[in-house]
Amino acid sequence: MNMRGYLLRKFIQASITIFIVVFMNFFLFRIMPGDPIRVLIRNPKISADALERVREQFGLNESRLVQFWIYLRDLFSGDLGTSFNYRQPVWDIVMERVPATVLLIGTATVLSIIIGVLLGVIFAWKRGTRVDIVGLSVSLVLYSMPTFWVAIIMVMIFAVYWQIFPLGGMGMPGTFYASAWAELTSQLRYMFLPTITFTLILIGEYVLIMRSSLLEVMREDYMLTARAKGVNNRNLLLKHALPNAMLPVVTLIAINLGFIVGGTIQIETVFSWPGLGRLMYTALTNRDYPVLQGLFLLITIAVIGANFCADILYRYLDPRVKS
Amino acid sequence: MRLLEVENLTTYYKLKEGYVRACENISLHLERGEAIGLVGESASGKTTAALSLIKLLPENAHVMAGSIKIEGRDISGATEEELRHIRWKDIAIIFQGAMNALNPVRRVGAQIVEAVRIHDKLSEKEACKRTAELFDQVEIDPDRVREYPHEFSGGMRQRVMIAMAIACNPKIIIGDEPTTALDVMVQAQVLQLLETLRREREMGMLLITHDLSVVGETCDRVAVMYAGQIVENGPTEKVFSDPAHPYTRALIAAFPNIEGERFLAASIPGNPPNLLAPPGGCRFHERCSEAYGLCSNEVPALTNISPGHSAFCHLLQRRVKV
Amino acid sequence: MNKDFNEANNLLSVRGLEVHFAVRSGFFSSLVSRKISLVRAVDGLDFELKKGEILCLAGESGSGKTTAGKAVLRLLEPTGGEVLFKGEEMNAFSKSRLRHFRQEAQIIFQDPFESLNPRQTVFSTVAEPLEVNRLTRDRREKEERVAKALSDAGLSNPRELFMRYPHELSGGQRQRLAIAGALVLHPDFIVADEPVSMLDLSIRAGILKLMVELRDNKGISYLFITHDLSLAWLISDRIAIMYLGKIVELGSADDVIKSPLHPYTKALVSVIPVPKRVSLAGKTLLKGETPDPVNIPLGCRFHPRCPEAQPRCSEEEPAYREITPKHFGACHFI
Amino acid sequence: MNSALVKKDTFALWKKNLSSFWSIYRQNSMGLIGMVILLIFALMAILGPYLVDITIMTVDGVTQVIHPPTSEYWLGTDDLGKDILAGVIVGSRVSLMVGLAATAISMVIGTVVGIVSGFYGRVVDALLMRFTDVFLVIPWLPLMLVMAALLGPSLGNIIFVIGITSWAGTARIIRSQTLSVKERPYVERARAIGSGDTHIMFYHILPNVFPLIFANTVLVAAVAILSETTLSFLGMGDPTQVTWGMMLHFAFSMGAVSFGAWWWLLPPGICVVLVVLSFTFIGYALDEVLNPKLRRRDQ
Amino acid sequence: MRKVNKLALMLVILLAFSLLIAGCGGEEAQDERNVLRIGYMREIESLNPMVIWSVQAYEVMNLNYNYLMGWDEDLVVTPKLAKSWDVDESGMLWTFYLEEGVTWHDGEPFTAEDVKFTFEYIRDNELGYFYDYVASMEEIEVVDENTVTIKTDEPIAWMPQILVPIFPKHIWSEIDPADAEGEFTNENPVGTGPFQVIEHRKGEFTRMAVNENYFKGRPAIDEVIIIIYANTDMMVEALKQGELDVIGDVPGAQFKALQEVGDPDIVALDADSPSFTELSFNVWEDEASKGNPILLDREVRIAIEYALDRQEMIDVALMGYGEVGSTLVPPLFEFWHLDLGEDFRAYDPQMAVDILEAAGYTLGADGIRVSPEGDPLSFTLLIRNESPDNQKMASMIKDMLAEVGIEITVSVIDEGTLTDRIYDGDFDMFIWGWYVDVDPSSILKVATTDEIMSWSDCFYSNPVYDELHLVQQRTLDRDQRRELILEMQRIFYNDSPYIMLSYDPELMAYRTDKYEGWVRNPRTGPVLFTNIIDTYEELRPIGE
Repeated sequence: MNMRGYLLRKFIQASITIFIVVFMNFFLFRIMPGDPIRVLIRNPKISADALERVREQFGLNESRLVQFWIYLRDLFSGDLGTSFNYRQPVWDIVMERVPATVLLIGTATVLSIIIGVLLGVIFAWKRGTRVDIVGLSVSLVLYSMPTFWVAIIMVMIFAVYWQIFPLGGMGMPGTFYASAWAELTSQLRYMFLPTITFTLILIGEYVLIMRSSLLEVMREDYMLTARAKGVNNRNLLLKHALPNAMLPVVTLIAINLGFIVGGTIQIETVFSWPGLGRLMYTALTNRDYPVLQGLFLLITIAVIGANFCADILYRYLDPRVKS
Repeated sequence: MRLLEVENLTTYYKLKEGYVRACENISLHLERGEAIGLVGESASGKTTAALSLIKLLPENAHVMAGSIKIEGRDISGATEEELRHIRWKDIAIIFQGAMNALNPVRRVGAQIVEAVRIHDKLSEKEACKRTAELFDQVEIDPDRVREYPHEFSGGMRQRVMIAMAIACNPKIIIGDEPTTALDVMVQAQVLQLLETLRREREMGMLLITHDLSVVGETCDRVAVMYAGQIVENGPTEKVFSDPAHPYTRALIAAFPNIEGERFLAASIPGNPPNLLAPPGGCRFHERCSEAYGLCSNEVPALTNISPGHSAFCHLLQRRVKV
Repeated sequence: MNKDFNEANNLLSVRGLEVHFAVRSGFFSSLVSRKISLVRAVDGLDFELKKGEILCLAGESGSGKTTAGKAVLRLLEPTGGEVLFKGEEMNAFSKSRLRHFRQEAQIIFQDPFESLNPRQTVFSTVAEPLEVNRLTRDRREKEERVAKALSDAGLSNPRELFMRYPHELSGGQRQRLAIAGALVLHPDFIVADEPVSMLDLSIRAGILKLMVELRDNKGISYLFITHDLSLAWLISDRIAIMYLGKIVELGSADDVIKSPLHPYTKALVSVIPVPKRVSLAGKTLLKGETPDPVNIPLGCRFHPRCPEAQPRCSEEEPAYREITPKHFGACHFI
Repeated sequence: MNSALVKKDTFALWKKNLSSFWSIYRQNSMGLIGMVILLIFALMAILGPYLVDITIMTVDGVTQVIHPPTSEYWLGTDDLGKDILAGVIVGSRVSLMVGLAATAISMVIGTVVGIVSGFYGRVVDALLMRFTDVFLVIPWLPLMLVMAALLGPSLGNIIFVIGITSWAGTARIIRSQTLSVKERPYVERARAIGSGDTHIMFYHILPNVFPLIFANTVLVAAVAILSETTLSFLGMGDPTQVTWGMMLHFAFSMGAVSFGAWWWLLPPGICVVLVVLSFTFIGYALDEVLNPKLRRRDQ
Repeated sequence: MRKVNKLALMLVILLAFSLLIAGCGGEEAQDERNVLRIGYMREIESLNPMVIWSVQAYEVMNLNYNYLMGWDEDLVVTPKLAKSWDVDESGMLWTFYLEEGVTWHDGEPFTAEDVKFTFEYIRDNELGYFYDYVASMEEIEVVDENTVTIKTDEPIAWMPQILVPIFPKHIWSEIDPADAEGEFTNENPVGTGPFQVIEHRKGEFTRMAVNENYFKGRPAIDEVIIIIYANTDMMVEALKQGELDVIGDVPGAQFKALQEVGDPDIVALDADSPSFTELSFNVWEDEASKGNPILLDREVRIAIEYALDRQEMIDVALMGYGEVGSTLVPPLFEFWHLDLGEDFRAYDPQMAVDILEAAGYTLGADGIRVSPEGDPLSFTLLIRNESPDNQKMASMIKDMLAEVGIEITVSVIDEGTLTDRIYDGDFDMFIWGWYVDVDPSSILKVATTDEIMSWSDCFYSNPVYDELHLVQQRTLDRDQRRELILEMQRIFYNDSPYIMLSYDPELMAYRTDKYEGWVRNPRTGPVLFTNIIDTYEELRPIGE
């Protein structure tokens, strides 16, 4: 199949997935117990007129099918609804939080992939040795730890006991910095604990996948061919083993995004990091359904988009997929 | 000076249960331009023997003994780095399943260029030129160097493997079941190509196969392996026409021959022995219809039947004595 | 067409059998791309199988021989043509008739490592056909029949094998087990799909002998599928050579091997391996490989590779006809 | 031999299978460690009520609130003066129960979807897989949080939510295995002897994908327990139940960190890590035992 | 080996880098300004006063805008934007004399027109919570630039206290009333208050800069920042480490820790708050009620009160902070609060048993009492998922009532569901709380018959109580009114539709090493987060 057909197919698949998610997203929120109006209006003393006005404002007076249609129509025009809590468009609220989360996720993901892949390669290369056994065990332990718990322990050690890093947040609001450098180091100090925690959480899986993937690849016949050709160890690894062994890692990175989003909720909650995860958490505690709905949809679309990109990347990396 | 001389090569695999005696006391020699076939059924140790030559064995394999000389130079004690230079430059290998033997994510041309540039100090451009020439020699369109392995058919892939194998003008080529998965027609094509190239370049070839006919078509001499040991070794014609070892005889008899009679030969009873604990004496004695007392007690010694034709069998001793 | 054969004597008559399928593609990609490529795996097959006969379908990979074998057993739905089993039109088989047909006709596969469920014991492998077809409820009878089938397949001490797993058996034993699994239903027709090609030479003969014995003793007919012409010659009564979904030559084993008519057969025969020192020079080597059955050449489908091809070959498809008595071929120039 | 003997032999066979499995499994030290840890926790869960005085779980006055470990309370007390050790032991029951029940739901859905999808292929497959994709790409924690928030905090809901959101991976794996098993000649053989679809799925496909299901179950169990902990921590748990996640939730929201109450934060967390780790270890070991491809080549 | 060494090297570099970052902590410039940093747990949902409801959002509004009046520490009304006021004989015409020379943050002068506009805008559009305060204003007239008269439709007891901030006419008149209660964000609020919001990041922080021209004199503080924390631990730690100056909303456990650690620079303030937590029964005598009818029996409710050791509950669930509750008006409002004295039903389980026995509720075989009709005393207690404290209380209530033979099933649901069930009359009992206005009128109103299906959540109905409520609303004399209000509390307590579990504390903590002048108002109340902003005005850096 040619590239265009492939892209089209993947695109259609992604679109169908998104549609199912939109559908689920709509109806899931309609099965919630309690009248959303009650949540919306904290003041139970409200005139019938005003109640009706709000109902209309949020389109809750229509039948479900009509509501779904309106929902779809609004979605296409980029309208994700109005927050119950902030009384502002969900889109604006969400977009305000995107940079903080992207910064955190981006740094942690890149760090964990680089370190994880590197360690995975080393452990695979040294399989059976003490380095490998210790490394593997540590990776499995990291992989088994609840994210929030690690975060709490990190705070306890580094921010409460030793006090060498700030407790949380993205910086102390209203602080004047002597120089740009001071501002940068201050920013880095605030970023350090959440990023490192997140990296630690993510790293385990990359190590495990990379290690087992590489071990499998090293058993392949073409590795024997390469050795028979007299390729030295470095090139054996870099040119022959890695391009093949990276393939599952690429898939994992995309699939993992969903997991990473779950991680941000926990990390941001513990570290008071003002990103999407914390927004989701507060929206949950506030029962701010439009925000939850919007966030959930946007995050899911982002993950689906990332998977779509991974598919394309995969196709680029693995020529076999083309046929 | 012989191109290749192998003496008493012994390789075991280490398992939790003990050693698998995969290949024991293999002695072979190869002259320039000569082709020798190493024939044996599955798990007879033939591939282990071949891979032992350039130490491309799995980690749990151990070469226990033996010497390997290429043009008189002993390489059995060579370091990994020294071996790296011997590989492909002196001894190249064509593997069995060409699909898996080529790296699926790299272009075939690049894989050949790589081999060339490791051993011959050539520029990228020169190496590419050489690759194109090689493709021409193995009768593939040189434009296809930019394709990936999966875009080739089985026969074509095997040709690519051959092109790669001869890229550095090796002195010896080891063919490990190079035609096994191929159709008869393609097999014949590939064998013919190999034959032509070998003669042109005067390479020595060690052809490993389970298929007697392949040996008949390409090899000057043949060594028959059974249960990790060579049981018979001699010129192809002699071995085929006058097999000395009962195993060789049974094997040849079992081969359907359209030039012979339409008749189903008896199969060899029993199964090959477990190499973790091979039977004492002659390893074939349990399945041998001619075995007698001595066979189960004593390892048969090498008996020369005629110049260059020898076998390990007590019966021969008796025959010679008689 | 074949007046010599009495229909009633034929266990199986195949006329114009066709198996075409669209290139495997997902449901969604079929929505996207309109181009459907058709694989004409079997493209008009005619042959008969007499009772107690061994007929060999021989050919290279891609010739459609395995597909033909499965289509005959209705493991694949044919897209055209008709198959008569014991004179009955199989397309008209009712569900219950088809179920009964499953007992009459069996298949043995190439790879005894793959064709046996690794998690089934010997007993349950052989007993399964009885259970599936509800042939016997009685445990004792079932055991009897299983044991009988195993010993018929040449496995001694069958009861001791009952609780073994396939991986505990040797290659030859496994293939015998597979045969026992077929025999237990007392079939009179077996499709043997490359039954020995995965086995070592030293074991093959035993299996082949068993099959011939079963023919001799129980009157089982075989459709024997193989790529190995020497094997075909050794075991079968008649041989059909297939190329790209069609039979190009059919005749008695000796006729086909010793005096081939079709250029393709000639080439194949010339490369049949023999256990002696031979020169490759004397062989007729065809150029290239069998083309993809998606793009079957026009005219004679063999013409692009045929050493004797004439202009006519690329235009007109040769008829399949009787050339010498009971020896059929499809070529303009024979 | 009579039929009773075959029956007896079947038992012997089971024993043989089990012991051959065990003889391979035993060599895997990781798997052994995992199994030992899990056994300890299972014992703890079963014997919990006999080991500790559960009444300690009821409120115990103000004097010993958030108290570091003492000889009486080995792991100290929480903000209600409850004994943390008792909490950890009692919590093991619910945590394990939730994990296992959710895993059971997940495995049943995953297996059925995987086998049906792989076996029937075509439109059925395409539709089921699209659905599976949705559950595979949807960020699971947000989905679980949203569902838990909508359904309300109860143990049943938590189990349901975890089960319903975690089957997709299993379905994928089972499907691909089914696809490969389906193409094996023995399935074709089964057809040739006249077996129907259901028979083939139950007798040929299921037993051959079972090892994978088994190994996967263990890994899903690990995820399920982690999920329970996380959901509870984020306040979606059933506050009337004692689980490790709820303990951590209360610890965190009641200020254990600023208290420096490590005895309150560490034990439940370590228990979670150990149980999850034991499942992961066992899963890893099973994968190696049941998936011969990973075993080192003999020759 | 080489690879491992490389790895070790990398780790060392990484470690060095992190230490470098860690060490750079002191680089921040010494801030010359006086910044007051406040830590809080709950978000400021909006800057638009028309849609806000939370105490923290009110705090921001109160700093940004002013009311006409304020209160002193005894909750006596004091002047603010209105420097004085008077009322005519009828008690329905009020005249407010405004401060002169007051300007808005944007420099525009503040006049009587703004006051008139604000009240009318809210009255005519029924906006927000403010509507209640202006609903009864019939006519508002501007006498001159600094004088405004308000005519009400009846005498209103709480009148000088109009809890409505004054908005600038020149800005709000441009705003569509529909937007005012909708998506208007009020990003740069212009008011007359001592501070003005300059940066608002939802869920993160709100920065406010001092109003240099504040009419009551420029506060000593240059900037106020309210920082929102996602968890209490972090907030408490930040206070301890000096990053914050004051925190509110501190959970009991942490508060206790702050108290016990005894940092000399930190004051942990256990203040009274105007709120209480109650156990509310379904006493709706209507067929539509889905509650357990046994609870309509006052004896049962009273027995339950005797059976509950509320001190124990407070000790455990609230870490001992809080006070056992009694009447609807918390003691924070000393003047209005009724002290029950001997009449208070203190913990006495034996008394509970006696009452139940006397009323014919005998012990069943399974330890649960049975009503004369044969129904078990088995009730469902609904708890909000949002409140862990309530959950703890619930489990204690369950245990305590089990002692006297009453079975409780605790069911945790979320607020939305609870609200729905209340309005459906589908409950036996639940725990929730109220926040009480400075004037007791509104909390007393909750229990009137008119409020069933509106504010009322126990569906209490007593004509005597209803009548008293109407009378007190019109009684302008403070002492007279007090008598009426005390009587209302007594009646309500006697009928016991609520069991007041606790008067909740407001737990805060502040540092004393940077600023002084923390003002508690009311006298026993907290320093921040009341409607009174004295602290911000009084606070000054130590040594200045």
